[in-house]
Amino acid sequence: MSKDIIGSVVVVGGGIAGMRSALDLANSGYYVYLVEKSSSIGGVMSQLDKTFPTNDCAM
Amino acid sequence: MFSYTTDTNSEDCNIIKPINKKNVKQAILGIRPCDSASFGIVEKNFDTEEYKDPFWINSYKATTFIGLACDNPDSTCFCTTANSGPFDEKGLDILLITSGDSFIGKILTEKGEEAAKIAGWTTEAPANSVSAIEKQKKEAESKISSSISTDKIKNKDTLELYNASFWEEEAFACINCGTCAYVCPTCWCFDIQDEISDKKGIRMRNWDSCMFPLFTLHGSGHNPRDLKYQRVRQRFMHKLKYYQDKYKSGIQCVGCGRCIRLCPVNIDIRSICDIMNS
Amino acid sequence: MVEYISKIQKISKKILQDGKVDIIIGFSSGSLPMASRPSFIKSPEDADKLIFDGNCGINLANYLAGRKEKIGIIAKGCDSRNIAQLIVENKIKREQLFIIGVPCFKMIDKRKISLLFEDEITQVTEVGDKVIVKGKAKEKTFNREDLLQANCITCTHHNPVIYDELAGELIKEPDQKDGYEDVKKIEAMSSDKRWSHFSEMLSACIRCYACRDACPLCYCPTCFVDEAAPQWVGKSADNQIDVKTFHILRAFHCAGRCTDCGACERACPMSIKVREFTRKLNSDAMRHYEWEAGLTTDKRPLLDNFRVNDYQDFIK
Amino acid sequence: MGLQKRKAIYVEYAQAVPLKYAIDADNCIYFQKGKCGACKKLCPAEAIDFEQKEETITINAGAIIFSSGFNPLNPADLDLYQYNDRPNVITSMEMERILSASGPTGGHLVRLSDKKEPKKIAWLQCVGSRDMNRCGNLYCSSVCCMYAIKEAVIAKEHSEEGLDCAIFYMDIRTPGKEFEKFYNNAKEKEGVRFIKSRIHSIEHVVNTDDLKVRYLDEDNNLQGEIFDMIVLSVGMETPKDIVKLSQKLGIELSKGNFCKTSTFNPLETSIEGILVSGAFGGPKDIPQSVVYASGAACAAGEILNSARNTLTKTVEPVPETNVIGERPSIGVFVCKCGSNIAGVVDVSKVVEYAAKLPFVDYAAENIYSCSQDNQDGMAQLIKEKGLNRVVVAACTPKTHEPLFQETLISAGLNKYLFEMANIRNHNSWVHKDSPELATLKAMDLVRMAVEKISIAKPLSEAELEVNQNAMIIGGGVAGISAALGLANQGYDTYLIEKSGELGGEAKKIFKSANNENIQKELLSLIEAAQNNNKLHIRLNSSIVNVEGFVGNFKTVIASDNKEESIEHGVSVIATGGTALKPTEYLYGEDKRIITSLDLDKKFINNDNSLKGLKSAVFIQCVGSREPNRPYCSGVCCTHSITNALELKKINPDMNIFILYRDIRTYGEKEYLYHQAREAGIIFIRYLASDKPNIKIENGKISVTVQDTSLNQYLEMEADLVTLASAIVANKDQKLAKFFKIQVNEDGFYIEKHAKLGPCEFATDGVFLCGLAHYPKPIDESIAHGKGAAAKALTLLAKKKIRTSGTIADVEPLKCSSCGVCVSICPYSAPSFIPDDARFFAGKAQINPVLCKGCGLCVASCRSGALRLKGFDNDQIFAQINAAFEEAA
Repeated sequence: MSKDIIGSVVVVGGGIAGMRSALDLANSGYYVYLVEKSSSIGGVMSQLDKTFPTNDCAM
Repeated sequence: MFSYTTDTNSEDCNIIKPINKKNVKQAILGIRPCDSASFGIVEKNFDTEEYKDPFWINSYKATTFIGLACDNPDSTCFCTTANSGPFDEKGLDILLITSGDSFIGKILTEKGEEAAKIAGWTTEAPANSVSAIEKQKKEAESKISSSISTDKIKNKDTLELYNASFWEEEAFACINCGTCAYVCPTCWCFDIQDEISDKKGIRMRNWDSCMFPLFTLHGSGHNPRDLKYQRVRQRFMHKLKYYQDKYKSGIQCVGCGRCIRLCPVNIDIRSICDIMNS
Repeated sequence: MVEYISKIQKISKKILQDGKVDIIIGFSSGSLPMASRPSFIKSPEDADKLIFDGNCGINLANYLAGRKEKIGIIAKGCDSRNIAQLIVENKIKREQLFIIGVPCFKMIDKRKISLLFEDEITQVTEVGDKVIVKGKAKEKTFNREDLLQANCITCTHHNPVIYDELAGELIKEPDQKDGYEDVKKIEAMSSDKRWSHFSEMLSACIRCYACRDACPLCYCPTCFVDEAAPQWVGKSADNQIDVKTFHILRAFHCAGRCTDCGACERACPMSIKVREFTRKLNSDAMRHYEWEAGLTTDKRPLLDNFRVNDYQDFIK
Repeated sequence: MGLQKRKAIYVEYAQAVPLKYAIDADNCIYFQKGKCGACKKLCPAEAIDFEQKEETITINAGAIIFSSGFNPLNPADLDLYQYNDRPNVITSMEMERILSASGPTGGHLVRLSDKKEPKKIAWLQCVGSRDMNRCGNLYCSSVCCMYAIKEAVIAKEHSEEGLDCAIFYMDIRTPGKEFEKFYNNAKEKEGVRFIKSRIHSIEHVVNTDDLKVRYLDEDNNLQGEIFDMIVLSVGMETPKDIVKLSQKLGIELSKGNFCKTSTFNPLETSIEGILVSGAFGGPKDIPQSVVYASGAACAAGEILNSARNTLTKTVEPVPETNVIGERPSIGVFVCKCGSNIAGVVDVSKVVEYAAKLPFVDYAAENIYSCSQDNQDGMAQLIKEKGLNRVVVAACTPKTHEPLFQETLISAGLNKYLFEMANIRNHNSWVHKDSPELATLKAMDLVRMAVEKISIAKPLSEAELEVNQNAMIIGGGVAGISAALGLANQGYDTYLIEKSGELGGEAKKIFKSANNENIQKELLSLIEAAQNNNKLHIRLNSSIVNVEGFVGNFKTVIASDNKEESIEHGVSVIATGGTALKPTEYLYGEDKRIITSLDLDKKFINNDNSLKGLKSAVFIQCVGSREPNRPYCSGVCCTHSITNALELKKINPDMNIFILYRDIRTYGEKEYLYHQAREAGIIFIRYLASDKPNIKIENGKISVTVQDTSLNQYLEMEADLVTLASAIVANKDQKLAKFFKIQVNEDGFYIEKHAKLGPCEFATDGVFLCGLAHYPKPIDESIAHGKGAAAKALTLLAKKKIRTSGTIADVEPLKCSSCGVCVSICPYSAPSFIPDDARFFAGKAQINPVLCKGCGLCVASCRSGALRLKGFDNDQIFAQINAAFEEAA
């Protein structure tokens, strides 16, 4: 691999998928930019009530 | 002995106060002479020059002891060689002696006299009673088939006895159940314990026994009498040796024989005494 | 019986001589009638002191826990079951033991004799199925059958379950029947009735813990009743709740481990039927899990393992 | 969202991260008219900056992951549903908000027109999905069936007097793990009505706010039913701006405007270095999004491996303050959880009460204790006030304890000096009708927590090295993908396969739903594995024994009568599944009756016998969705349709019947279903209670089935009958025991968390992917394999891990050496101290690394020698005693 590889990743979208990717990357040694267009992360899941089947609060 | 409250709303919260025990006058009727003889021994622990235990003394003083002489001692009785006898009068206020269908009462103290008055025991004894009683006493004493000898123990070296090899073997069968101490009239050891239920607490005295591992357990977790034989040794050394050495008034035993009869594994104070004395 | 004694003495002498064991744990004659005494014998010469009769009800397994030497031990059915239990529970090693098995012809309850014989007993002799009792003034002959220890009557394991040598012929065990009639009677009571029954029974307890001390299962370095921090139960005999707590909790600690050897009841100076608790748990162990304690050294005790198809209806 | 008006200054949602206000320029008077500015004058922190302008920042990065998500379809344009005109027609997202305790109605189920509790609610499925005519979205949004069922069940729970819930559907699509069970439960136990239908129209019932649903039932009769409320189960759409952006970047999109991916590269866009996860790659539910997200992280890592750890920094740990010997100084934080707690409990009263409790030196309330702001504030307070113990009265420690413990660590406090009082789940949620008593109970719970924590001691955690090797068990596509994911990032990876070759079940499949040649693609995947020098393949191998634990496994494998011991830090279970061998429909009695995989084999071998076929029948759900195997195998509908279309390619005149219960071509596989119908393939729905019947007479096979829409029995002749047989797990109890992992009723392994932990096990250091988890197609298996690799990698990357401090501990003086703990522990944590040890020989000891703190040994120790650190007897007793005191 060439030397100019940059050890950072841009993750577009701060929903459950974006957050998960960002966390996994950060935990394995990459610098992550998490880009979200709204004023907070969380996405659609944070607006849900409970999730099946554990009835955990989605928030 | 004491009571207290843990209710934080009370002014007396956590203040220990003696329980006001009204020592109502009471009588023990039919106590055996060996048992009453034991009070003289127990007294040495609760009523001394240096220390007087008010709880024990007050209760003792309020009690009148009306004894019943033994005409048919058991084969395990050895009172005559242990501070007492079937017609022993020590510690009694009245001694009752069976005479046919009635009892003859020998009044021994002022307390006894008062009790007899209250009980309405006013009939005079027959004239020949004194000699009859003496005869009856001789007869009873002659029925005592067991004896112990403790004369040599007194002069033996304490450490030598303590370190003797027989303890482990003699103690083998013991299960540390403490029955011997529970039934012994001369065992005086106790434990002090706080018990709280809801917010009411009492500090009370419980029976305790040197047979229990907990008896000498230190706060550190160390136990100087951790092993069974050490505890068995303590019991017999205390009764037959240490007591003799300390109070110079014989052994701490009245020969009632209960521990022999009730021990579930047949540890017999008579044989231990024999070994110690030999 | 006499044959047992000579056989026990012979085996003991031999294994002591051969150095197979350091000590023999057995019974010697006591100083009173019906008071056979647990003793240990160290030299072959002393093996003659060993006896065996209907007064050897004490469970000798109680003397094994934690011993380090090589031990020969006389074992009745219940003793052997408790030995097996102790091996499983890591208290003694099988290799340490030479078990002299004694098929048990049931033990005598000396309290029963005392109740039936007014005089002070001076001598008791067992002859076949009769027991001759002598007092100072009189003599009486009883049927042995009428004097048995309660647990021996319902016992179904008279033969030792593990042994190295037998001191007598194995005997025929009674047919396995559901012998928990006593338990069923108590189970049939209403809970109020049962509670008052137990309350009355335990009111005599003086908290001497002789039942615990006589029990071969009770080997904890510190019993829960002796624990100071936390103090699980109060110490005085006055508090009946604490008395019940002790008895019921102790029974639970014996669940799936008790062999119904009767040591507890035998030791109780107040004649409390403490076996009523352990019997209930034994009957549950049998009913729900087909389990009897101390029959094998290959399996972990009942409550140590979980099988998916275990009875668990009590979990609500 | 339209349920409530949002002010011009707003917080996105109650628990937003970061919890900062933003200005909505479209609604702000200042931005619109240039006047006002009141906020700027009032803000004490001078945080309002009207001059803030959009900035453009250039970021140089090695890779991009697109997880731009979806928009719920706006049903406003679909006149039929009257969404704009009738307040009681709402979307499913709005329903979520109504059901949510922090939603606009505070969790009370009411309809919007008159705030009355509804008695009847209808859910209309496929609004904006599977609908070419009205909105152009032919694809299936995958998640709507499941969420509608969930909403119906929860709505029933919310309702005080019985609520009638009806779901109007075309096909119920519940192919996810445990989904079918939930559906059956809703239908059979909860009494949710499922009506197979097509919606004709919605009519307003005059003089009421009620609505009449007019629909065509299965027999094509027009029916009508009145409801109080209608919920539109709206589908997913890629946001318009993302579509535009993709086009600008050149990211190829699918027919449905999702990111185009391939079966064997499900995480890659058409542009190298740009990866995709979440719903941008096609409609997905939460666990799938999580799987793809971790998978994408792995794929990015594979690209950037040489630059790993070049830009990251390690956080300096805050030194821990020694509090031993200090007087307890407790801080109590009572959380309002928005209105979740404060709506019931008088929080300020609880705070006032807490402040008076012994050792409490500080008490305060928070709106959301878990928000970043409050976390920072809490850390600050701990330092300022010198607090040495913290109680948070809020929600459940199950989800939030770690968060608060982190806060303690950042303030230099041992994290075990923390206690939570659950005044939400255990209190405000269950006692919402008696607020006064609930407030008292909150006080009780706080007092108990304070008593417990005041005698807590700091606990220490053991640290251990993580062995840097990985082991993957199972060499199917999931296993190979996981192995490559790890090997490509530089870790020595052992791939253990029990058969003689890699590839697993994929070896037997002909074509993917995207018409790709599986065997060709599979071969290159296997070659990539074989050519990777970090990847060590062991064929014909089985696991003999596993010892050890997270970070330090030691596995003995046997291959060709040779045993090998491998040390590894992580394990991935990819043991796969197999096709069920059917026991019905005369399978095995005639070679014309075959399974789907048998048919694939014929395709792969270019079998001539297929050319002469005149009619073919496919029977779906063979062994799936049955009483003894109640789950849906997920792949069979698509598989049969793919194969049916292949047959049509061979002979366009062939009569093909697919006998099904529900067609479950979820996501963009719906296009395939559409294509199949256009190609003249006939779909006949049958009921589980009246399954098709096969006869062979005079050498001819005939299949009889009751067509539910015609309500009559049809008999068809078949030259070939293909049975879509179920996928069954390769249930391996031995492996489960080795790794201390659990298997569910259906034989599939149970993951750590159904939603958020699909790639991991509850046992640390063990990961899960592929069919061993649940039936899934190849693309999902590959993503799952990569996902598991990503999770395993985060553990390997740490190099060292810490164990929990709440573990069992032995007091050797009390131990009676009975061995119950040793035999009872499922994690092998207790053992005996060796006989030759100087102290406490023969007593029990606990290996802190293995101990999970479950407490089994503690409970079973007769001698009372075991205790659970952090749950000591005195702490529990303090709590119990406190419980019986009365709140003043």
